[in-house]
Amino acid sequence: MNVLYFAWVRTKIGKGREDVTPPSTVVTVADLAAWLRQQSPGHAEAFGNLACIRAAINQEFVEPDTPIPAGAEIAFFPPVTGG
Amino acid sequence: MNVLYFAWVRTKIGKGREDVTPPSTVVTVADLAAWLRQQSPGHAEAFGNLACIRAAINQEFVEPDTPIPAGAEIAFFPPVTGG
Amino acid sequence: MTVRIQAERFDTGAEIDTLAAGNTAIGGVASFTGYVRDFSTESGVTAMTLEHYPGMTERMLEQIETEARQRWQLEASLIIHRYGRMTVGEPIVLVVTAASHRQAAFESAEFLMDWLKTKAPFWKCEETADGREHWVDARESDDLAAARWGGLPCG
Amino acid sequence: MTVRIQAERFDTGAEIDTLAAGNTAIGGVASFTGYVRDFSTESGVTAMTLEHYPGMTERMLEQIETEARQRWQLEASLIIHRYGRMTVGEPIVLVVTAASHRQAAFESAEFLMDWLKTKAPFWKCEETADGREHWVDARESDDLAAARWGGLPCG
Repeated sequence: MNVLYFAWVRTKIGKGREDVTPPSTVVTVADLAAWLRQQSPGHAEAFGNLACIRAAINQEFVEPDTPIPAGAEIAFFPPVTGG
Repeated sequence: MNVLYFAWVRTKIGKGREDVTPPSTVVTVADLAAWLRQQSPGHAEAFGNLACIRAAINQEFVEPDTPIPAGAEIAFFPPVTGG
Repeated sequence: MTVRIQAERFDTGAEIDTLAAGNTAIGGVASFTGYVRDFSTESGVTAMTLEHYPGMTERMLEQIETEARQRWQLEASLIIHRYGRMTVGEPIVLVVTAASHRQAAFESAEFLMDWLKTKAPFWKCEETADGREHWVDARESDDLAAARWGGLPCG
Repeated sequence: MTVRIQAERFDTGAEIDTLAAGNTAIGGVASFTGYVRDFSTESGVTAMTLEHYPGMTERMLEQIETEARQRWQLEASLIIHRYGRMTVGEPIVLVVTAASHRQAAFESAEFLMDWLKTKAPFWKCEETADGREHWVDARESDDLAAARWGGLPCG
């Protein structure tokens, strides 16, 4: 599963992209965030407060309870601050 | 009394400015318009429908019932169509 | 804070650049440029002449710019309005507003344009391809004010 | 109807001129340019870097431009958003809309900017004069959506 990180999610984890293989109990975006949080101290810090995390599947914003389809591109990032 | 005309008020009267000496019974802007209407066929046409006439005294829009101060610059014109 | 009434064409881009240059408190610049539209398929209009009331125009535009600066926190503003003869595609009017915050820039630009359309002493005379001219009617909104005088259609 | 995501600076004036040129159905062009503001007296910020999500950015901007064209009758529109490092006074974002009628141009430009601010995947990292960097917090409005996840302050 291909996961992308942006802004301080990226800098806390220390990389912008990684390939992960979560267990089959990880079904939704929220499941994946909770699982990633356990992967390293950097992940733990990035996913420490899920209120601050937004997600996209295949480049569309999604809610935490969205199931992850097979072969999807998942991205985690802070609320946007553009313009 | 110095009176200015713009747009089709000007073209109907045939001049953009004239110096007039109305009788002392002419007190308000509406009085002046009614008196000017009698001065020529062109004036009669220009002031034929007072619903279509706007006025300014000393370069500020005024209502028909505004009294004309001494030495004022009066202007008559159609509703504006700028921008 | 500038108001210009001129016969000459203006360059929207150059005016915006000049207004924004050097003031780093500016977070956003909003602009509106009005053009002579091509109505020729409907009406045969190919050009128009804008008449104005010299002196009163400057006075009214400065008044409304002052009003805008009281309502919104503006870093800079510019109004240019042309008079004289213009052909299809030429720019007629430009409003530019600069502020720290985007909403102030947008709202004040829209306010200035609304006001220009209804209060600035300009009158449009359109020319058709066959050489005829006619004065453009005022918009419906103006007919409310007209009700005070009486009730006949204008001509 | 154009969307551009680029690191290079852009020229607001040239972009507006290009958009309006040659289409005589255009009656009005509205624009908004956002700049890097000088916060240095408050915070010491001298520059910033905008990170974005390549691919998703283009996709989202094209979606919202399509939405704007469905809501308003537009003759032309342009969105330019920069990414990368920018110093105080540099332009960040440009929205230009052209329509027959002024209200459509104004409203659609404001709609596009509102949307860009809340939905386009960009993140600002500010630099202070002492060389430190920090990520800018999202605006309050975003906290409504955040309520679905839980309720702690972000950091």
